[in-house]
Amino acid sequence: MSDKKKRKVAYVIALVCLVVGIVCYAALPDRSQQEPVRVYYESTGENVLFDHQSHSRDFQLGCLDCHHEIAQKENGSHASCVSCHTAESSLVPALGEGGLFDHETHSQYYGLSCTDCHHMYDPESGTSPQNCNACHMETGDDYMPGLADSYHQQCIGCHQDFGVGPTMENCNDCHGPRKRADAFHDQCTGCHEAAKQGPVRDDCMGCHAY
Amino acid sequence: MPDRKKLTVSYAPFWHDGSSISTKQYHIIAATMLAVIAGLLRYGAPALGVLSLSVGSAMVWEYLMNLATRRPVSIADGNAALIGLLFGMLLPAVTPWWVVIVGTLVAVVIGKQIYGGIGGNPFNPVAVAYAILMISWPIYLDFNAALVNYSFDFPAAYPLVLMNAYGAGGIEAFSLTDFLMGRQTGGIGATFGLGLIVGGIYLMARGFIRWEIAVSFLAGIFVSALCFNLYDPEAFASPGVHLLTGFSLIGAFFLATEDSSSPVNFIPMLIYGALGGVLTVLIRNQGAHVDGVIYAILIINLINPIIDKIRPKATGRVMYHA
Amino acid sequence: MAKTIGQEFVKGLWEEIPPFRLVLGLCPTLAVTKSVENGIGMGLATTFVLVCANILVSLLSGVIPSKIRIACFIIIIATFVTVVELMMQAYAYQLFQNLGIFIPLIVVNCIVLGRSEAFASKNKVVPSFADGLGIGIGFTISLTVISAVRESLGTGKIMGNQLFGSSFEPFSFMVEAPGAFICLGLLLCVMNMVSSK
Amino acid sequence: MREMVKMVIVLVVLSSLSGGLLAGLKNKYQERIDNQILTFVKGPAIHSILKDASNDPVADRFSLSINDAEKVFFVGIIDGVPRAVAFEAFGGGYGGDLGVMVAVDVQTDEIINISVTTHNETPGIGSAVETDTDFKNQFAGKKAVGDFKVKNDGGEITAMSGATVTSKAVCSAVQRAGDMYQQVKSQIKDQVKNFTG
Repeated sequence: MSDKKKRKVAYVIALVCLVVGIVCYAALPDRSQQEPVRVYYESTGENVLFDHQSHSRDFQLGCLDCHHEIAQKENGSHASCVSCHTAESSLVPALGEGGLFDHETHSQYYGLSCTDCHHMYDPESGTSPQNCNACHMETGDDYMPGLADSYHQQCIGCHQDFGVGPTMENCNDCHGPRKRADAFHDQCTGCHEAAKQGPVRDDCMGCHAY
Repeated sequence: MPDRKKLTVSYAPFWHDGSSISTKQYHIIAATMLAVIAGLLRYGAPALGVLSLSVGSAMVWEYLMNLATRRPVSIADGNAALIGLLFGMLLPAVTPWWVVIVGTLVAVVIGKQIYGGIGGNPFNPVAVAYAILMISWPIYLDFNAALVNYSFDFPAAYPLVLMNAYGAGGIEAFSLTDFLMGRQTGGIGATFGLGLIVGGIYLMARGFIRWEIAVSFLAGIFVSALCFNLYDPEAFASPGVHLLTGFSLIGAFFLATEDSSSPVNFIPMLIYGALGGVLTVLIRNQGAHVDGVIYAILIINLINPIIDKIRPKATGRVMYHA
Repeated sequence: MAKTIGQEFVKGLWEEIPPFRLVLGLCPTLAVTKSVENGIGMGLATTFVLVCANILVSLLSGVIPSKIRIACFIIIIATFVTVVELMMQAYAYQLFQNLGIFIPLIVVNCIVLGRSEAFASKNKVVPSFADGLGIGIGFTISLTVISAVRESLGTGKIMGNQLFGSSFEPFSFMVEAPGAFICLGLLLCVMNMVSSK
Repeated sequence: MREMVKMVIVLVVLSSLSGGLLAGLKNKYQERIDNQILTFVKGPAIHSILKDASNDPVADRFSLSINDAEKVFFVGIIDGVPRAVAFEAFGGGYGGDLGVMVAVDVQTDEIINISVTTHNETPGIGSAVETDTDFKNQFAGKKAVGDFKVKNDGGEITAMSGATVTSKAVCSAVQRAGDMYQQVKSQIKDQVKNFTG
């Protein structure tokens, strides 16, 4: 290989390295800022490396032992839970590789209901979400109830309180004569079956007598 | 009676065996690959970013310096790439881009080119750059601080910090196999002990690095760490730990053996390496710094010209008072 | 060929500028150039001593016996250095605190003694004055340049003004002692490159 | 022989001229330099313990002779009444004398606060006395004329942890300050009246 050719190869290598380097830096967000697995505290004595995982594993500390004073209801002061725990990612890096935000733990052990975090007044724009279907799709999944479910759980509470619009007592407002049966079949039997009480699907005769 | 065989050479013309500066550099680069790949697998894309930026920017600085000093462009000899690669291997996987670029600037320009380029530098350029950055931005080179976002299946604290703070007890959670297999935090290419050893043995066997330096460096670490350990096993970790943590291996095989800053004669090489190892352990066990390898290498670079005066006696010498 | 007064003055600004060309007076150069303020203060103090010592030495050169000339020079220089020290204490106490021991050490600054010995004792008053002023101003300029480089890179500030954005992380190596050597060396290198063209 | 005589004469003349000049300058500027030292060295300590003073305590001062030594007292005007005096006393610390500025309320004879001016204590251990306000606040509100001892010696001052010697030095300095105050109390009261807000 002649010197010239060698030099050309070197230029190419340098260029490739630079491009790969820039791409790696540009494509990856700066991970060090948000929700670290460990926290590094600088002090005048010895610097301290705080490890989330060993504290939760070896000392059985929950997140709330250090974070969030739920008892004082952060709602007012704190913008909302979602401002930190973004909707794009339910990953909680502090929990380690693949650690997910766990709804069940939060509802069961910390006594939070969904609305403690969700459906909050947004002080930035001064509004609450206007359209239910901006978030709630036709069918729900593990984390987001479907449109109908969410209405039955969520919206109806306020409607009841203010006595305006569709309420529990008045299924007909929404589910017209024909639709009421559909509604019942789709919706109500689910709970009835789970509770093993009242009319269930397997027992058509319980309602639809000859 | 002098050994006459030593003086026997064949008749001219002599043959060139084809080996050159660039061959040597590329072999050394190849020898780092095991450790580099292990680092990339452990730390993923950010580590790739650091390494490629480091290699690329080192070559760019070399090129710019060639232009500025109006000398032939020398990036094809692979030395700049090797400097960049070794420097990148010492850094934590999450290092800001400008730290990498300033580091290679210091390594290539201040460490090497202002002394006239390859072969002229009195200090190892990589060690110079790392030391200067350590003075300027210690927080970015602190492995504990830099790697907070990584989740590992082993304790994530830098072993040398634990040793420094808690003595030998601090690293009870690790075994020597952990260190050997790279199950410890540290520089991108400095943690996988086995890979570094394999690469080092390859280089020594092929004669690309002088085994005397590498072996005596490691022996220096081993013996001095053993002394400390025997004196107080509670406070000072065992020699094996010292050999496999921090920059010990990468320092012994790749930094201390750098050509122009290390001696060429047999006994000086042994002294040079052994002194480096002893200083490393002294700085680690008695000094305020966490790792001593970089400073130890700079110090032995400094004494290199003096100890290299110890050389074989010439067989025929001029008699002044005959 | 005798130089004119103007040439005697100008030579100190480039041709023989300390510490770059006459590599003298390195101790204050390396030690006090952490900030521009200190650099200028040190430079001006040295200039004052240089000028006064040069004038007095050239005036007294006929009187001083050559065997004890160094002792006499030192007495003259030390006197002016003490004057500077007193003045600084009286009028610029904080600068005095910053420069500390380096003010008294102007006495042993090779530049001052060197100019007395090499120039003033062999020349008349006016050229000696021009020489002292030129070299002194040259020294001040050098210290200012070195300290400007070191302070701006090492702290991100010059005379307390933030130079770069707040995201600039100071390259604190430059304000450490080894940074002074490297800075001096690089500036010397740049100067040689410029003048070799 | 003539040369010898000349050498001696030249050196003697030069030295005496130099000495004379410097002595003159020193005399002329002594007061200014003292002022500067007051402003930059003792000033911050005085200001820190006489925070509530409406005047500049460094400017309003008088001196008294105690045991043949001049002692400077700084007067602080609080609530329009010149009622505070600050003065310095020394105690033997770990690394030589340790200076403590003590402010006393002349109406109640109580210590207002203390502050450390000069010390050579071990950095990081004894030197914490500069910043340890909890330690220094123990003296505030106590009668100036009293016993100041650390708890180990049967007193009621809690020593700074790891710095017993330094703590004792502060106590003995305050003790001496109290003794001095006792000695010249009436003179102080007379002098203080001359200062008005």
